[in-house]
Amino acid sequence: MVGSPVLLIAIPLLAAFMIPLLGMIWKELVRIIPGLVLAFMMISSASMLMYVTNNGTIIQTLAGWEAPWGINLVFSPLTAFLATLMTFMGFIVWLYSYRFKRNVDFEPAKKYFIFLMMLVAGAVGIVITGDIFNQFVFIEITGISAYALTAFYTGRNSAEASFKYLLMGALSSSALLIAIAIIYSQLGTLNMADIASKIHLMPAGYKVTALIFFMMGIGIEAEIFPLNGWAPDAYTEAPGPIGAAFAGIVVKAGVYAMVRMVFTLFDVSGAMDILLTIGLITLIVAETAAIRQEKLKRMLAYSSIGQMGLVFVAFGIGTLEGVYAALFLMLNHAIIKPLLFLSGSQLVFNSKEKLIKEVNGLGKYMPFTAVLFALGSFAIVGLPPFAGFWSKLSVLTAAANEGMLLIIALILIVSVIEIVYYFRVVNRIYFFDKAEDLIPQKPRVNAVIAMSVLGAIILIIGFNPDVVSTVLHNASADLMDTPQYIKNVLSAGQSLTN
Amino acid sequence: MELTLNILGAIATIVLAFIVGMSYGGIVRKITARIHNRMGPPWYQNFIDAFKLIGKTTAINHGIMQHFGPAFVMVSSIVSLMFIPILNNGGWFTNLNFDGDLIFLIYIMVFGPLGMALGAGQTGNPNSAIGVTRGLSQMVGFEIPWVMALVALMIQFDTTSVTGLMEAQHETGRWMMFTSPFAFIAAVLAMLGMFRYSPFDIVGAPTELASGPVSENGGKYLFTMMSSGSIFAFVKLTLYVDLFMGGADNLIILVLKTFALYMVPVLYGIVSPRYRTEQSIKFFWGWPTFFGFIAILYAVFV
Amino acid sequence: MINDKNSQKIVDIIQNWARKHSLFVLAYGTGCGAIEIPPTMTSRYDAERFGIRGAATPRQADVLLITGYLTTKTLKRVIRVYEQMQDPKYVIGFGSCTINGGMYYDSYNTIKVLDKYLPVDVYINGCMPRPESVISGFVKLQQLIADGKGNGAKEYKENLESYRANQKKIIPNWVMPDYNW
Amino acid sequence: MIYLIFVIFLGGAALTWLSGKIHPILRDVVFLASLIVPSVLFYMNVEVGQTVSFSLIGYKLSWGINYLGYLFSYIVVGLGVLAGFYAIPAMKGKKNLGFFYSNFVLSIMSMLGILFSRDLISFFIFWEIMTWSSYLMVVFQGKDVQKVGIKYFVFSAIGAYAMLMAIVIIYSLNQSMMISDLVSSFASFDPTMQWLIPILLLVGFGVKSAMMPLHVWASGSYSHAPMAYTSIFSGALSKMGIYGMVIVMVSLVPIIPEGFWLRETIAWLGAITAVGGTLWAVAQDDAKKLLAYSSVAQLGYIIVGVAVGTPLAMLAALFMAVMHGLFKGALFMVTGAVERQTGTSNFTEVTGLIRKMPWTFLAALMSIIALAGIPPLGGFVGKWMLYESLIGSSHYILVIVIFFSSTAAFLYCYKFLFGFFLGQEEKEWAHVKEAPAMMVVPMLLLAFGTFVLGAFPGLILDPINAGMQEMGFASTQGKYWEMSMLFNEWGDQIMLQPILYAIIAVFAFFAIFLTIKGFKKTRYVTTKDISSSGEVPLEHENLTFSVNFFQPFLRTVEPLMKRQIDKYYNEFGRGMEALFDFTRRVYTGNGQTYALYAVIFIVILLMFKNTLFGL
Amino acid sequence: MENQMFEILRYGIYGGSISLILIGLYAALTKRSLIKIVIGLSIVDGGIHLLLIAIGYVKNGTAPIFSPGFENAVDRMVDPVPQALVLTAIVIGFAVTAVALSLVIRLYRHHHTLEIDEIKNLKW
Repeated sequence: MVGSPVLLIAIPLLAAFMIPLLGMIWKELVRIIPGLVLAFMMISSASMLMYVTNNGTIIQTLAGWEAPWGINLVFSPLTAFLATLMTFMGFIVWLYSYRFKRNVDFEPAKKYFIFLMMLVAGAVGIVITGDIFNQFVFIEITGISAYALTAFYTGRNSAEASFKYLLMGALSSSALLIAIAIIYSQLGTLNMADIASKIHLMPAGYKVTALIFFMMGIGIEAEIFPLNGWAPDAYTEAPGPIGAAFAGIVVKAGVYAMVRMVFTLFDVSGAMDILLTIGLITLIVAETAAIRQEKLKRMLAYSSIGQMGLVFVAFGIGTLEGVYAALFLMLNHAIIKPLLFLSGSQLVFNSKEKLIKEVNGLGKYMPFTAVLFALGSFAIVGLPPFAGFWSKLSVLTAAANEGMLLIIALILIVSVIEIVYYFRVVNRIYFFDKAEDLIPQKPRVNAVIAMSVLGAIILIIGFNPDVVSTVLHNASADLMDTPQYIKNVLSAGQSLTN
Repeated sequence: MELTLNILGAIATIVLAFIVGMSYGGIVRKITARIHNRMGPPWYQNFIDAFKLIGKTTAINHGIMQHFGPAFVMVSSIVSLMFIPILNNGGWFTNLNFDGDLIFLIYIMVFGPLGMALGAGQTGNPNSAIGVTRGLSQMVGFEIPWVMALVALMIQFDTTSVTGLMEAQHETGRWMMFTSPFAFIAAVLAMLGMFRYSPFDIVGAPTELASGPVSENGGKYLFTMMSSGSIFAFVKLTLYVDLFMGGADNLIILVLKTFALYMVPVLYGIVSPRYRTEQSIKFFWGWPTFFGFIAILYAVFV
Repeated sequence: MINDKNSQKIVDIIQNWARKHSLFVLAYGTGCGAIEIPPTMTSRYDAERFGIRGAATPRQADVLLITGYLTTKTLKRVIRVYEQMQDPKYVIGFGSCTINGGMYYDSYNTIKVLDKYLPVDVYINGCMPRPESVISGFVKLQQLIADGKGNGAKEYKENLESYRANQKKIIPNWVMPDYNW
Repeated sequence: MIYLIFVIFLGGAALTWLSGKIHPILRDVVFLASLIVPSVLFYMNVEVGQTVSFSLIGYKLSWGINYLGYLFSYIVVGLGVLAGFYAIPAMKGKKNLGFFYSNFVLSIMSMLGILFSRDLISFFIFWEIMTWSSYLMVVFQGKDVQKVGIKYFVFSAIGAYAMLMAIVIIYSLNQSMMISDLVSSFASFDPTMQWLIPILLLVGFGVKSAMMPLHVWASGSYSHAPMAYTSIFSGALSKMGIYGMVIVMVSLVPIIPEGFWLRETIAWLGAITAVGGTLWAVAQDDAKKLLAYSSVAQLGYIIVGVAVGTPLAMLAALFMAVMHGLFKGALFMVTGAVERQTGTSNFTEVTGLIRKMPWTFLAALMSIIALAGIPPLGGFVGKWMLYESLIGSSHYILVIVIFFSSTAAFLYCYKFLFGFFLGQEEKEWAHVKEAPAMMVVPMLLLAFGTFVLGAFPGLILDPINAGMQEMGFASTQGKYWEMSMLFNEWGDQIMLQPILYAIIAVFAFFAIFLTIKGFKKTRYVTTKDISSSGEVPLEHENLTFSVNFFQPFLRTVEPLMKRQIDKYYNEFGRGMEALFDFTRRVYTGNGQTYALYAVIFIVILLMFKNTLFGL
Repeated sequence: MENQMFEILRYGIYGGSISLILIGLYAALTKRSLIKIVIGLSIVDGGIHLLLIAIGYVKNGTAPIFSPGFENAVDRMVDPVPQALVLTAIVIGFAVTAVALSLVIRLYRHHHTLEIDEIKNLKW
């Protein structure tokens, strides 16, 4: 075991603020330090994941305050899994954007990496914290860095996208605060485990109202249907790797927060069905919108939203299998969608409008990127033997075991739509003639490595899904087992003092 | 020894079919002439024609398919002849007829037109190809009522074997044209097309297509075509007689029955103008098919 | 056996008998004489009783019937048709025009003497010859065949060069495949 | 050993691709080796009934082959290897060949994998690999990709997802993915599921076997893939649909109460497919399209046989499946050879190749005779059994429909032969040469296969019998004809030599007669030397009759062909796209609207919280 | 009486804060100017902060500081947690507002307008 949970938050935040200073020493450090930090985080969380898998949950209290009073960090199989995933994706994004633009100036690079660090730190914080207000703070950290990264390019559209994101984000934080206020006024505690153990004391009306505000607040981050207006814009206008980071890191944190709320904190019976319904609506609306898109990244963004809808459908099934399937989907989506964003943004790198039709015929000129994009497309629509198939299969079996035939049919119909728009792009890449005036961009070595790592993972999971099944099983069992969670936190059985 | 006898029998059958078929052709020419108020050629005119065609000293062909096309046609005629019972009690003309069934016959009968079509195709003469397309189209027309009639029989007597059908006919003691009249009507209407007399002679339409598929064939090729056509006519007539008219106990009855049946398309043809391809297909898919359908219903429910 | 002269003779006799009684006529309606063919073939005169029958294409035909005058333009076609016919083959010149030009004796674009271009076996005189004379012409041809004297084709083959020379005189742009035999 | 086969296939596919970067000849060798080595290993070492089991994320999976699969493997492997040999000269000079060949290997592997799958998960996985590898082949040449390729893949996806839905339902009911478990416990499912599962599975298999409302992808895809691949695409890959259908029809449908209606529906769909495919084939001017529609029609016959499901009908269907693999494979190869040598496959352009490409013509002729079902070649045996089984099982109208279609098939059969090989020998094609031996030999072998099976159908009927026995049919070994209540004169003989002998004897006699008679005076003349009213056709004058070939016939059947299901699908697709375009306008682009959505969202939830959250 | 007054006051503060939230929301949803939207959001924030403080308030409360002479004041201490929360929230709100305003400036530079209806390049 390397490191401890608190370091996962502290080090990147520290690094984020140290970057400008270090940059004064040697400019290259601005690029290198984040990589080292992210690599450390990745290794650390992976090692802790292994530890957790074998030895059970790690609870770390901060500043010596015991569980209900102080802030604690929970490193359970679920959070460890997500933290590992996020830090890994953060590392990949760093690797890809090591020299994002060949002649990017020092200043933008500095800002970029500061915010990237904060983004990862915030997202990891959302996942591993055990305190709802703390979670709120991390959501805001993530949010602010995400607004800034969305507006990274100085074009007019990126500012517009960022403003929309910010508008929604502000509403989200308001809603979260209101929910926190309600809970605190009723239960007088902010610790998740404590809330979970006392939630039955809360009057039903307050409880549901708080849940609704939470749902809205986190739903904006988690891109559920009526609240996701910002998402396509932000994905489209943010730099390619940031789109990947959104899909692989931010949204996953949002989804985690949502399901933790619904599964652990609140014992509201109808919440699952709401989740299911919202997920289904999100899935259908987003996928049907994606089929008519003209911009590549916007299409990927809608697809990403749709996948999140599918994740919520899987969670909404409410059984252990459903949760397992949802986590599997999250894992796959966190691998595949970043791959698509990275390779996709590489494909449209030199085009002005970033339109789908501008990728025509690039398969010949950018063979590696194109192959990886095709691989990602094959995987995300769920073609065996690639990773996406197994998660889709587990969602479907989970739904079938609950007898939800209509939902299965809807998911499959939507999958057909998905196939249509992904294969349109793949066809264009390979079988159309390239536009005359477009100069293909040669991907740099680090980008190639970043993408091929993701591609390799897709193949590995695809050919042998068993490599992740233990972790996923532990994680899903962890999410479903609320009493165990309460017991772990409140008794702080294996707490680590630091 | 048995094999030799079999082969002799087969040869006898072929000779019989040839003679009868050719004579029928001549007689038809005679009858047509009489209806036209002419003297007409002698009844053996076709033999003379055939002999003359063999006697042609030169022959041309456009390639291997045209060369072998007539042989294909001959295969169809003779092989189907081998599989059809000529007489009720077999005898000399038994050949292979206990092995034959109707589906096989339907298909082997197509072998000839296909061979002819290939030969005609190779000549490169557009008239031939047009004739072939017309012939094939028309075939799609008349095969439907014909097969419906046959299926009706098969349903009624639970067998697809020709000999089986004949035995069944013997047991009932009544000709099938009476026991299953609708099938007979459908089959006879289909026969009009099968013999390609007017109004269904669009295939060879002499003034229009210059005799259609055979327009490049002369001499020995035309001879082979002609004699196989005659044999084929005999085959078809015998098959009809076997199926619908109780077969024949001896050659004289066979000749009488086939001749009587033959007069149907001939007489119908002499007084008819010519149909276009569409018209003839539509004709066959109209009443004949309706009768075929009735025949099947009749066979299923009665 | 085939080489045996006597038997060959017998075969010839039989074959000639058959040829005589089965004449497939390709009536090439070159001129006004074509109008006389229908009455010849139909009920009134009924040429079919002699085994005479229309043929649709030169490949099947035995007799080429040149009905009337032959323009220089048609000559090429007629030669072509004649050459496409299979041996043994016969030509009947029909009407005065084929003998000496008839009423077109001074026309600039008809040929006058058919014999210079094709080996005519039988001429039928008249302008027009009535069906009776047509039939008598056919009967004459039948006699010739029976006697083994219908050798027009052989003659044509033997004297091909002179025939060709005559033909080429009339037909300036000679783009024809060579005679196959 | 079973693993080894698939590992070699996979590795071969990868190596083929990689070695293509080094040297083309190395690539070809690797390609052939990766086809042949596993095939040899398969036939040498794998026996029927030998299985391996393993488990993957909780699903128990099992691989092994049974007799039915063994039968189909003949088609897959045989056709695959021959088409592999054919592909090398046929594809010479094209781009991306490494991609093509490795996809080819993957395709063969996936088909073999389907046959090896004893559980639904690996069945589905191999099915999907087959789908996308064939999809990549369809779009390989890059023409009309968006239209044809997407159509193919969408229909495949609809089929595959229908199948996937059935699979997860089965799993939820059975908690097992094994096919044998499904078969044994199917009777205990409730009737709704008993109906739903086979229908969903049949939709899946129906797409691949181009059954009526799901066939619209077939013509485009078959004609757009490279011909070297289409021969296995149509010959073997479509048979996978038949394979699945056989399993469903034999193992599941008899258990369904009133399952009779399902059988009848499928049989009628098959028959309509046959008729529609035939009529459209007649209307085509392009050889590839013609053969594509013809494949649809032929698969229709097979579906009819499978759906009717009496022992004789099943025998007929399986026999026809094998035959179709042989002759359609050969015909697509012929088309590919002609296209390679002339650059086009349009009947209105190519004519008179018979003397230029005699061996190709021979292959085409034999295959066409087999396709038309004319004795003595193999196609006849299948049709014969099919008719007898239909009559024997009282499907009288069906017989007529099938018969109509197979009679109309003569039209396009003739069109194929005439269009390419017969007719005028135009000057334009004077330079055309015979295709290389490596292309000609595979198609001649296939064509000769139809001949052998026509004379000795027992060769393939025995394996079929083994497969059917395994599925629970009574053994029919050695008494195939007796199975027909209608016709059993041939007793226990399983050869059709009398027909063959008679035909050969007569043909030989007359062929000799025609050749010897006046041998010296028989001449060959060019196709310009025709009786065209004395006119001499000039070299440049095109006398070929190939446009509007069957116009009168088509005019007659026009009312039947007007109802083109493709149009309805297109309408539907356009309608859906318009709808999606409308719905995506909820994303107005105005940040305030999004904020308003959020407020509306929360207001609605708050207003209806009692109902929604079940308070 | 005093209690009643306190309760009335308390609900008054609740009501006030909620009306602040609604006013801010109204501004954010209906005003077309970007600046006004940002102001509206700030008002919403302010309302929420007020609400949080009001939740934590205890009648006659003292500061939650243990200092000499006030050891027994635990019952009367106002809840410190909401105050801490509000402090944090204010900081966050400030940061968000700052980012928002900087974005507004940039949008104005590009579009030369603050009308949110005009800024719809990204849609559908």
